[in-house]
Amino acid sequence: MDRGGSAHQPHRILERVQENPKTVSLVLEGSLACSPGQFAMLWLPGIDEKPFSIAGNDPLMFTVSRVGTFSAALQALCPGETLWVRGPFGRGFTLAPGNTLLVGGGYGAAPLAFLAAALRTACPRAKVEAALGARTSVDLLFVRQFDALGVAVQLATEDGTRGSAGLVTEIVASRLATEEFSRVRACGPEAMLEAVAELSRGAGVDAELSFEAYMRCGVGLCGACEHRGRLMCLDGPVLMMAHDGS
Amino acid sequence: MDRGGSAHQPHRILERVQENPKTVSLVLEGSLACSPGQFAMLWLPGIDEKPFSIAGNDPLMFTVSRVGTFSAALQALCPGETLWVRGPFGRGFTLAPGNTLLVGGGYGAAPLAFLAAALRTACPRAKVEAALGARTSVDLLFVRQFDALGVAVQLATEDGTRGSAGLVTEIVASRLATEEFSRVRACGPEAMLEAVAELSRGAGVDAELSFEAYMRCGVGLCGACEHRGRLMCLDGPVLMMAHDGS
Amino acid sequence: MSGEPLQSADMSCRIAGIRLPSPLVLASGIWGTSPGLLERAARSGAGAVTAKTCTPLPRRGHRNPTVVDWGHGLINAMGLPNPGVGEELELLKEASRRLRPLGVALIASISADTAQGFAESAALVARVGPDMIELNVSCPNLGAEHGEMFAASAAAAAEVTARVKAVTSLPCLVKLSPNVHDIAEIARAVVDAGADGITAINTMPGMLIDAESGAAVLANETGGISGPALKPIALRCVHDIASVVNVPIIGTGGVLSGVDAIEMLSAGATAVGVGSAVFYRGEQAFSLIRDELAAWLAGHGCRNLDQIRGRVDWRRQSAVATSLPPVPGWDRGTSG
Amino acid sequence: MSGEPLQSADMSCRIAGIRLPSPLVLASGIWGTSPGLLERAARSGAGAVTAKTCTPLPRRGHRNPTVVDWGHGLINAMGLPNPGVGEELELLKEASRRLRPLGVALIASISADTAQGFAESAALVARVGPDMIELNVSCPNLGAEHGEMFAASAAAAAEVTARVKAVTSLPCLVKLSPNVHDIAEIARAVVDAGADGITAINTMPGMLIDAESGAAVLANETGGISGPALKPIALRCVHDIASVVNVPIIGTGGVLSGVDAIEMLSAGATAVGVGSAVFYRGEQAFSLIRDELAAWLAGHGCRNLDQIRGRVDWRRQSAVATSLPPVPGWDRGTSG
Ligand SMILES: Cc1cc2nc3c(=O)[nH]c(=O)nc-3n(C[C@H](O)[C@H](O)[C@H](O)COP(=O)(O)OP(=O)(O)OC[C@H]3O[C@@H](n4cnc5c(N)ncnc54)[C@H](O)[C@@H]3O)c2cc1C
Ligand SMILES: Cc1cc2nc3c(=O)[nH]c(=O)nc-3n(C[C@H](O)[C@H](O)[C@H](O)COP(=O)(O)OP(=O)(O)OC[C@H]3O[C@@H](n4cnc5c(N)ncnc54)[C@H](O)[C@@H]3O)c2cc1C
Ligand SMILES: Cc1cc2nc3c(=O)[nH]c(=O)nc-3n(C[C@H](O)[C@H](O)[C@H](O)COP(=O)(O)O)c2cc1C
Ligand SMILES: Cc1cc2nc3c(=O)[nH]c(=O)nc-3n(C[C@H](O)[C@H](O)[C@H](O)COP(=O)(O)O)c2cc1C
Ligand code: FES
Ligand code: FES
Repeated sequence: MDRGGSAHQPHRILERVQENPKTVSLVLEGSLACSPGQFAMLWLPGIDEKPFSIAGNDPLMFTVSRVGTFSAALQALCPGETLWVRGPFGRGFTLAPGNTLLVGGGYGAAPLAFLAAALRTACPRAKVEAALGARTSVDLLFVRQFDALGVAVQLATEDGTRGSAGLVTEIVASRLATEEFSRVRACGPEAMLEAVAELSRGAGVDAELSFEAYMRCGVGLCGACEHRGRLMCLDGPVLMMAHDGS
Repeated sequence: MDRGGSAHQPHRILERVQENPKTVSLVLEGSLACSPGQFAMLWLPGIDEKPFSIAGNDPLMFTVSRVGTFSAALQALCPGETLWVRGPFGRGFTLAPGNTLLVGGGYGAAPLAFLAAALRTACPRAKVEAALGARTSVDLLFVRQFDALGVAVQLATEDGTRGSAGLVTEIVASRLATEEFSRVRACGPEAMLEAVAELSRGAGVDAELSFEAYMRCGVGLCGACEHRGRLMCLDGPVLMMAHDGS
Repeated sequence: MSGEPLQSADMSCRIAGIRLPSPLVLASGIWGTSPGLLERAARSGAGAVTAKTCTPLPRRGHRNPTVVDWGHGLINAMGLPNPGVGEELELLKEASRRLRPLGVALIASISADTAQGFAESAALVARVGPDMIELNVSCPNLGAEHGEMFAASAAAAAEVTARVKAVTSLPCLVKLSPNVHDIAEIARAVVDAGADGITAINTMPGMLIDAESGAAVLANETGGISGPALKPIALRCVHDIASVVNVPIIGTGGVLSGVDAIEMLSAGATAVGVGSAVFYRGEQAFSLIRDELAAWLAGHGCRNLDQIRGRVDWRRQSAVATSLPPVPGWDRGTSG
Repeated sequence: MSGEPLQSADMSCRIAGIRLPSPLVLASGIWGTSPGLLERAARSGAGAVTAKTCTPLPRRGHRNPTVVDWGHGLINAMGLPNPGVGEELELLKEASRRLRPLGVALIASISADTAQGFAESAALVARVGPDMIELNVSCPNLGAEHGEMFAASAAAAAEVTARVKAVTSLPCLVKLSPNVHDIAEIARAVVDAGADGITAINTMPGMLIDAESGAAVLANETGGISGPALKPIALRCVHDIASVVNVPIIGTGGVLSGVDAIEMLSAGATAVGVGSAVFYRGEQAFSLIRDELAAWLAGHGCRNLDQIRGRVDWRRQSAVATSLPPVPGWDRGTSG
């Protein structure tokens, strides 16, 4: 019953990796017991505190895309500086055997790379493939990481600068049509998730989708993150499609 | 750093053993991780809370001699009723190899029987002997228990009704004179402890003596139990004679 | 303790004539932001659910961090984010519709910066069907011009109560703060002014500091302590209040388990508020606590909650007979 | 954090002109019942030690149970057992003799049920050589005719302070209770009345109930909460007080580690009271906390405690330059 305190822990930044022009990964000193798909609240004293997917847990890593004030402040951190982490929170992806298609859009690729690594250990015989989408070539993330894990990657860019031209969901449709996959795991913009949900339902595969929401407490109390009746910080951020049809 | 709560735990009384006309042992449901010589605070809601040596820890057992109000209330408890226990507290006896003489007066025999059993397990090759004293034959306690553990027992009663006539300290003097013992462990009235300390010093053996004191908090804060500069609930109740000469 | 549940106890209780099928009450500010979440608490074991406090105008609340678990409790400074009483009416209407078939009571919670503001909100809220209205005169996060001032003064708290009672016939609960010298005095004043019950307690003001940065952890610097650390303060407040007033108390603060609920009832509460437990025990908090409570009552041969309520005081006046199975030891007095 | 102590920091501080070699102060009521125990705390790392509060006449205190660890803190209702001010003089005389060679300050603690009683005890105590006198106007265990009433009223607390200051030139600390609506107001009143420092805080009133028996656990029913659960309340009180007065504060409540001490100093304390830590960390509590504090300071390149004191407020007025190594992140403002 005693969870111990989950108050902010300071972590020194070991490495700052510029993944692409608007995305930076921060590799931190220390680790965090958690599962892929869970998130943590990142705090910069005097600035703000917001949720970020855990992109790796040993060492702890987060991947931040520049959107507004807070993501910019995070990206401005340098090795040796400190980032405060509260978590992990929420429900992550299930690690289940069976061939799995990972579908990532934008920085959604980060938790999926973490998931791919975890699946490699937990279910070594499962075939794991990734389909990643972005607007343009430079926006694609973690392609090398998936390669290094032996995960075949199919790419889609809206402007056709890399991989197939168009949306990642087109890849998903064709991969699911092969009937090789029994599971889909997706993280990315809401529109992409909706499309993936639809395709998974059609193909009758088990899908888990990671959603974003506006978060305050991060621990299931305040109600700020409610999304279609679910608290995304408690019931999510990963929702099982099979059960709720979203 | 987190000790967890040591607040009173209710224990159902399994057995009430009349050890002699003024002494009762209460055998409780449940166990308590502790070492011989440590004590617990026993509470009866609405009556009082006082310290008692732990006479056995699995099942938990206390041996109570009737002195005044509270000990009488404890003795009036019946199997099925509840006793509240807070603890364990204090420093118990060291479990060290080497031939050991146990010296008990009155209900001091109770923690020594617990110690004898623990020594049997921890230091199976050590010779353990017990010298027990009381005013008269019926007051002697736990003789059978020592026997059952294979611990040779020498008895002394002031009126000579059992064992040698006189004080237990006379037995101690003669046993120490054999130079067979390197350790003495004693529990009983203060006068007895003083005499045992003196004899042990003379014989140059390591002695640990369990003292009583008036206790309030039981956890080393309030100062009520101070005895020659030591807090008997924190530094004691078992004091090493070698270091402090008491 | 180890006895098998021979007969299950009646867990219902009554507050101001309203029947609660279970004594567990969802505390305001937890899950109270939508009809769906209120229904969820109701379905998982709450006997009444309290909506998030609403104010006359919408409030965005404070910046993050707003809630932190510091190891022995939570601390929060949400700053009363809410859509304002206007939108709240829709929420209450829908919640009321969903809860009615479940037999679970709905408590609206209102706050304002004047007694008149309380009365206006109460009048609006009363029309959309809640079973009770809770007057949150004790939110510690709003600065001196607001909130806290009412719960800190017997006269101010009484005025709020009287103004609200004048505009509605719905039962009114007044939610008190532990951050006063004598909570019993405030309780007496609001009951004299017409309060039908007391909710005690709101959070206790505190502060966390991050050693590394030297910063206050909450964006608002100070916040309100809830959870385990609050329990002994809440038990003391409930006991103090129960000693001076005769209205039902929703004992709230640090109740995480069935045993905690027994303690709160023993202190004199009629029902038991549950908030932070949702963090400590997860979404099943209500069903877990309800089942533990039921098992405890059955294991101790209790048929209903009246056999538990206020036990601390029965014991003191130990001549008073109780229908509880005698507790070994304590009734022996000092004669031995 | 992981840096090796390059240079050890100066851990001394000053309260009302008295130098403390370490900021750790043994809190009243813990180990303060004999010269030997006071010396023990001094030798193990305290920079000042406070004797147990004494009253004009001897008191036996309450029946047991008097102290209980409830999992997130302690609760106690000792009832101020003490031998009375007459015998206390001997204790203080001997303690003063033993502490002088160690350079550790001795704080006498007194309580009484009238302002005049405080003044009489202060006059007696002042003759036997303590470095300071602490006025315990906040003990919560004595019923309404005594103690608590002073700390609950700005006027009463100020009167006690003024009466004592009139009879002695020794520095006077006033020990405040968290169980008031506005502790800063009380602090301002006693400082206006001449207090040379504030000790904050005493314990927070609470109650434990034993579910099994339905009895209050403490023989006195209610008691004072100390230890971990008290820390955020203490930090908030110290910060509130530091915002309105300019005298040193002995920040007391839930300090168990060097990091806790850093937090208390950051809130605005000049020195740090240590009480329940003796339970949580054993007899080496003082040396452990002192060494952790020293390591933290050295690891963060701090040369003295001034670099830590009140950091929370420096941060708020973030234009103020500090000599601390810049804390990464927070000084970026919102332009990022
Ligand atoms: C569970 C969860 C996991 C998350 N994981 C990550 C993660 O791994 N990496 C990551 O970078 N972020 C992640 N986020 C988002 C992150 O929490 C912030 O919301 C994000 O960094 C934006 O914050 P900001 O202060 O920089 O921008 P804001 O100040 O919030 O936004 C600035 C402006 O950008 C606009 N804006 C905000 N969001 C978007 C958007 N998505 N698209 C277009 N415009 C937008 C706003 O309208 C606003 O005007 C996650 C969120 C959740 C709930
Ligand atoms: C560490 C420790 C361990 C202890 N272990 C045990 C134990 O295992 N078993 C056990 O029975 N007790 C033990 N005691 C003693 C126990 O705590 C009580 O003090 C004892 O039971 C007497 O309490 P009472 O309320 O019955 O008598 P009280 O009401 O305290 O005493 C009644 C009367 O008896 C007199 N009296 C008190 N003590 C004695 C005495 N020793 N000899 C003669 N007269 C006395 C008093 O003067 C008083 O007038 C231990 C005490 C300590 C400190
Ligand atoms: C995140 C959070 C938000 C809260 N919001 C409100 C609120 O809006 N109105 C209110 O009266 N109490 C509010 N409270 C106080 C709770 O209703 C409750 O009184 C307090 O948390 C103590 O109970 P607990 O220990 O069970 O959480 C809030 C508490 C928390 C933790
Ligand atoms: C057992 C005990 C006895 C106490 N006795 C006194 C006392 O006599 N006078 C006093 O001013 N404070 C007394 N206090 C309060 C402490 O001095 C201190 O203010 C409080 O415990 C908070 O600090 P802590 O959390 O470090 O213990 C006592 C506290 C405890 C735990
Ligand atoms: S952020 Fe999800 S409930 Fe508060
Ligand atoms: S009983 Fe030993 S210090 Fe309190």
